[in-house]
Amino acid sequence: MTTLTDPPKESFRPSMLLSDTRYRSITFQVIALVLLIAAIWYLGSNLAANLRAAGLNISFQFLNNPAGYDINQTLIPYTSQSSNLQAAWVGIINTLLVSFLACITATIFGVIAGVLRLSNNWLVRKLMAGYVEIFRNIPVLIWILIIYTIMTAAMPAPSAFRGDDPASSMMLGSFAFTNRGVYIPGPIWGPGSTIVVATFVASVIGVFAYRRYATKLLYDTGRLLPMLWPSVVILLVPTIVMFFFLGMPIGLDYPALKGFNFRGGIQIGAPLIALWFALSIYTGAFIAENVRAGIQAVSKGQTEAAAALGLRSGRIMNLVVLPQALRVIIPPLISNYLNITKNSSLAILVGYADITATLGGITLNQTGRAIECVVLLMLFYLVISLGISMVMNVYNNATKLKER
Amino acid sequence: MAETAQMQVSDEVAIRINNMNKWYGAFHVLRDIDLTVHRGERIVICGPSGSGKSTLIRCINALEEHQKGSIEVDGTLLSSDLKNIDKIRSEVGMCFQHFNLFPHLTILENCTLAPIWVRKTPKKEAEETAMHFLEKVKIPDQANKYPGQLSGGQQQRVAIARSLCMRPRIMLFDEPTSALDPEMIKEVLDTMIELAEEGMTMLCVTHEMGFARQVANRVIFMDEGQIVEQNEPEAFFNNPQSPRTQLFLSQILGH
Amino acid sequence: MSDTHAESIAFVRESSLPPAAPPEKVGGPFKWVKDNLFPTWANAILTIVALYFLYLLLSGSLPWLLNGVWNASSLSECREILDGATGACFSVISERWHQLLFGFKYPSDQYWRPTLALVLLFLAVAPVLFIDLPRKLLIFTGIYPFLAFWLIWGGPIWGPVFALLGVIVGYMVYARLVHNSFAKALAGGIVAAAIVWYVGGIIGDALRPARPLLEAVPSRDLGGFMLNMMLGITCVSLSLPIGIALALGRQSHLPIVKGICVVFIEFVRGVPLITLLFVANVMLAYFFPPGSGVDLFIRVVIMITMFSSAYIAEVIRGGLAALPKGQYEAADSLGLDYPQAMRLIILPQALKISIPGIVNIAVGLFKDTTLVSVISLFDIIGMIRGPILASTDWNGVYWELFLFASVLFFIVCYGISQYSQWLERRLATDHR
Amino acid sequence: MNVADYQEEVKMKKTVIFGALTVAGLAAGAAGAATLDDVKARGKLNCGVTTGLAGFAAPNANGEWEGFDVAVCRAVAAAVLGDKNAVEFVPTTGKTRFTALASGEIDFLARNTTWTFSRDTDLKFDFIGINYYDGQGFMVPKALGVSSAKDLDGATVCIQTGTTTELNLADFFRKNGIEYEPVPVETNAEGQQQYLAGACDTYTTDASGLAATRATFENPDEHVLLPEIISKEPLGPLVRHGDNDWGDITRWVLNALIAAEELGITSANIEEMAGNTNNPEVARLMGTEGTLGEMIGLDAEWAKRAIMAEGNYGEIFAKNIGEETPIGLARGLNAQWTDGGLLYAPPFR
Repeated sequence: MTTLTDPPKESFRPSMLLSDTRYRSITFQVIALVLLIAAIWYLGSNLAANLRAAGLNISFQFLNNPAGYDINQTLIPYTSQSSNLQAAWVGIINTLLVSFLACITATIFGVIAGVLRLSNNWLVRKLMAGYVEIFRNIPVLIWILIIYTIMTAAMPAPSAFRGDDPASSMMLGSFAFTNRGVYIPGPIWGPGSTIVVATFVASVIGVFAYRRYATKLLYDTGRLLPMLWPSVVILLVPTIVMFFFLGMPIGLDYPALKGFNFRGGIQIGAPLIALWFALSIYTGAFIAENVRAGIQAVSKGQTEAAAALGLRSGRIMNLVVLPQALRVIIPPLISNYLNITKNSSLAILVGYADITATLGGITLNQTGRAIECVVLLMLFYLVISLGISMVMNVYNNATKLKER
Repeated sequence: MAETAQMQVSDEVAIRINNMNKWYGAFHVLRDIDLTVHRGERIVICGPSGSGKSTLIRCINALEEHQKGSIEVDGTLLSSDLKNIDKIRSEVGMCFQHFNLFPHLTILENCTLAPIWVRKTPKKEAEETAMHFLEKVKIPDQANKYPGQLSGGQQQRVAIARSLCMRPRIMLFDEPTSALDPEMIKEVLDTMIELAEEGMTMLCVTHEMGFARQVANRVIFMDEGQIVEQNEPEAFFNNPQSPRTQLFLSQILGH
Repeated sequence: MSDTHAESIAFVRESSLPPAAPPEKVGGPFKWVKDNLFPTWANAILTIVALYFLYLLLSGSLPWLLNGVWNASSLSECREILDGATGACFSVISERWHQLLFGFKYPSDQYWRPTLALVLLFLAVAPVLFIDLPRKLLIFTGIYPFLAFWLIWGGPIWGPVFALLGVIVGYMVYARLVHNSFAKALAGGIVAAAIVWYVGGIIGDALRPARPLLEAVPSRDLGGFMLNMMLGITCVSLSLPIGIALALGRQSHLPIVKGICVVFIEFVRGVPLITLLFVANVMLAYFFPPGSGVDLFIRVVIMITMFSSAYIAEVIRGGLAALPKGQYEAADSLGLDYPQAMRLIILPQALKISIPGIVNIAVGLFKDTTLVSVISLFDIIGMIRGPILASTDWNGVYWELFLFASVLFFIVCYGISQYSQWLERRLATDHR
Repeated sequence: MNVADYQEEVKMKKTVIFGALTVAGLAAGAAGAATLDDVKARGKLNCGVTTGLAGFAAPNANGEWEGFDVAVCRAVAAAVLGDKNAVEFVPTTGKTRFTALASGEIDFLARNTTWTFSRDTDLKFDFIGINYYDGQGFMVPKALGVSSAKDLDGATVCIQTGTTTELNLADFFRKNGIEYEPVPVETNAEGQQQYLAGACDTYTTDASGLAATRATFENPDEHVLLPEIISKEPLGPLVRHGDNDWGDITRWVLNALIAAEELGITSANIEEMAGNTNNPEVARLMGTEGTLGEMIGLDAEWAKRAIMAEGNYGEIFAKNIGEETPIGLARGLNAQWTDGGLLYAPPFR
């Protein structure tokens, strides 16, 4: 920095703290830091004083105490004697479950509605516009309440399946739709079932390998192999053969009405379904708009250029339009996934045991540890959001158009 | 014409750059630049893209920071002191390749903004000055339009007028015509020539060699961040010394 | 090239051809239906599926809607009137109309106050929404918050008057000094306003009338759709300046300032609003000085404002990033300092670009104000889920109430988004 | 304009001085000592109640709060402030009630809250007495054909979250080795909706609450309460820990209501009783003898006003939840000890 020709070093004057670009930034940052520390100190001392006055203390000991309450839908072992921490884990897994399911279905709804909004069928176009506008402009909370009410009020109670002349009956004898949830047959894993599953997994890998090979062959020799039928064959045939060869090791457990409820099979609780469906259809409306914008964003020139090169319309879509549209669609899509995860906290309205309902709800109420519970709750959502944001950044960087 | 222009050059130094160096990270953009500009001089800087010509003139009004060496404008040493920077910027006007007019303000507002807020000129007086310069660049009738409603050439002339409203003693031009359609280049160049004839000190990065021949009293060729060659236009164009200059000139004049 | 032209390539058009009408098409509704509904087989099937779906929807809802009962005083009376037929019991809406709109505790003889505030709101936002209106109307926009505060909360008029006076004096001081230095002007304005507020407080105490013109209403008596509107409007308007400051901070070159803003924004955006409302509900009170007892409404406003300011900051940051770098450079080269450049050049443009985004955030936020029902505030959803459904008379009327709330929200949100689209089109064709 | 409004207004004025942000006026007092002073300064008692449970606390069509818990609030306000209407009712949910009290948003919580060890100690509250002896019961549709709670193996149970009933339920089924599936609901109204829609087989909460809920059904006769009472639910009002003076005042207001019934003082005959009585305890209670009021920092007529507000315990019970009302609860355990119940006010001496 310093050479003979450099500006002569002025001796430091206090006024330079504001007028000199070198010190000015430091001055501002120091001021900002001091203000921040002062604010934190102020809030912290208030908190300490208030807690002292109320005779409370911050302690996470309660996490190890037995929770004492039951949860209706758990994917991991849990009883009322499990700890509050275990209840929180149940909640976390339930949050992730409903978010994951809703992300998938919302994407399906959104893509269908978004593509249909660009359809040349007037009626369908208007219908989809109606769907998008109605769902986007009414709060998700109302949708959750409405859909939950539909679930409980319009679906038959299990008792309607009872009796000699029941008001409702099971679909195909194995699916029951009740206002307490949907009961579907579940698998029974017999001996040898792992082999069947392993075969299936191997087939899936095989399909990818085949498609890769076909593409390579096209690039190397210009020969185009058929894609669809071989894929289906590779996917299904080995598994089916193995299934019968091992003597059908995987059976189905059908739900049946026993006592008050259906038993057996897999039960998907009404709260989960209501929340899942409400989040999907609400967020689907937003995704539909993204999809539409994404497809419209690919300029017509791109399609024309591809057509001028002699590509057929299917290939134009696959090779030119979609890769570019996806670049526009995916970032808002991911932030919609983030919204689903955050909106899943409304599970509390339908009694679905997500993290907000367990840790932030029942545990908070029963232990009265409000500050601790809310802090942990925010921490969990923060970790999830930052995780998803990180994925988004990686994607954005990977697909960024290489430009000068 | 060139002779009359030359006569206006005084001995007074307008800009003195001493051993100036600049890096972008590890990339050495400007290397040991030494340049003295006298008042009334009109200097054209040319060179291949990426040679640091724009960076050089942007350093002069502190749009870019240099890391080593010194720049002195009108006797003021450019330092990190904000007052210094403000003083230099109000002495030095600048025109950009993309005009950089403020699209949300009318032409008149574009021209009066800085005089009012920086020079603290009363609004009325600022507007009179602005109209004076708009007349000078021959678009007074557009004063109440927005930049987006003007053609590129008109916009660039407004940009020149906007700079002039600050009554600068030195004007910097950063490729003022390269974003323009061919038929608009002339109107901008005419304005610049007029300015030059009035004795404005000008540093101009441009590839308009006709302009250089007609107006400049010195042409500087830069390459790889260094001043490779400088000379009077006649000598520069007719008898370039450095092989790099020769190559460059043959490429831009060759067709 | 054919032989006939072989001898002479040169050609000069002597007269220009007159424009001709396009060839006659087969017009009429039949063609429209064929083109738009049944152009291909796949499309025809789609149309039929859509029609069937529409039929299901309408056949299910229309009888219920049209057969609605409007003049019963309880659900059981409704059922008697309907006598087994399908039909809605809309009388809950007419009977609980005021409760749905104003909550159940707002003094019933004072309903005209929030109503008037709403009407004036349209007047106040009009000059902001439609740039063609005379700028003088903005004066009313400036007065409106104080007027609305006084109308809704009531109490002695001196409070809002002196608050407004403080703002005016502060602004005058600011306007006087801003040509010199933005920092000085800002500080001067704040000090001047604070002095006026302080003096005004003393004078106001002395002038306190025996009986205020408008009866004071405590904020926990606010409720119904009015509460949603108030939360939405207050929080969005408060979060705009904070959002701008955060966005500028995040774009700043000062690492510490930038770091603080990034952490704040990412933290707030990372957690659901409901957890922030839990904070307002169960935690925030602990962060105030002992004994200050800030009430729930204010705590909720603070948290929602924090929430929306982080989102607005991101939108504005997008606007700032979308501005060409040349604008910053041009401002610099003219010698404008940072506050001047931001205030005069950068922010006006960046905000214009961000308007659609900000409107989206505002709509989202307005919808999210329903979440306050979860923490036992009686907004419209809180009213429905709480007092109305809990009452013996209306126990069990879900559809009508939720439909009503949905319609209210739809009207407001759809209106705003239509406005935003109009504005976007307009800005697109406007001078750049 | 009454004193309360005036005080409220002074508060509001001060906030304007502090700036435009504090738009809505200060509400609650300090979360520390001297609650009485705060209440007096404010001119209003901030009383936490439920968001709506018929008979216990619910706003009527005019928005006025009514009910068994509400009456206790009004009695306290009458004793302390001399005006039974100087009460600000703050609706709280199971989740918010304790924070509202701890943070000073409310001075007094009368929200059928069960007195438990940990709430009294760990959460730092003081229960000032018991105004209703309750127990958790089950309601089932008659059509279900269940006659005992032990037959509920595999049933789906609607349960309000955030209450002790949730824990009792888990304990009961665990103890009896039977299974159930909980359907958590936020409010009583939602519990009722779920139960009536058949989304749960049985609804469980305090027996009094079940009776109150059943009373609002279209066909109350189609539902029965099962005989088992699976828990002790002593419901009582509570205050913050640490302000013993305030605790004393509220405790003795409640006791005065109970004692009044025992001593035969009703809102109808109270003037007469106060005027001429031979019973020294009545005289002490009415403030014509002794200095009981002074001892708790109130005037002599505090108890008289409290009883006049909504009547004595028996009157309050009869008016809001008694057998004559749609709720239709018998006195049962809540009868005076002289009638074989548990109500037993300590002597006023």
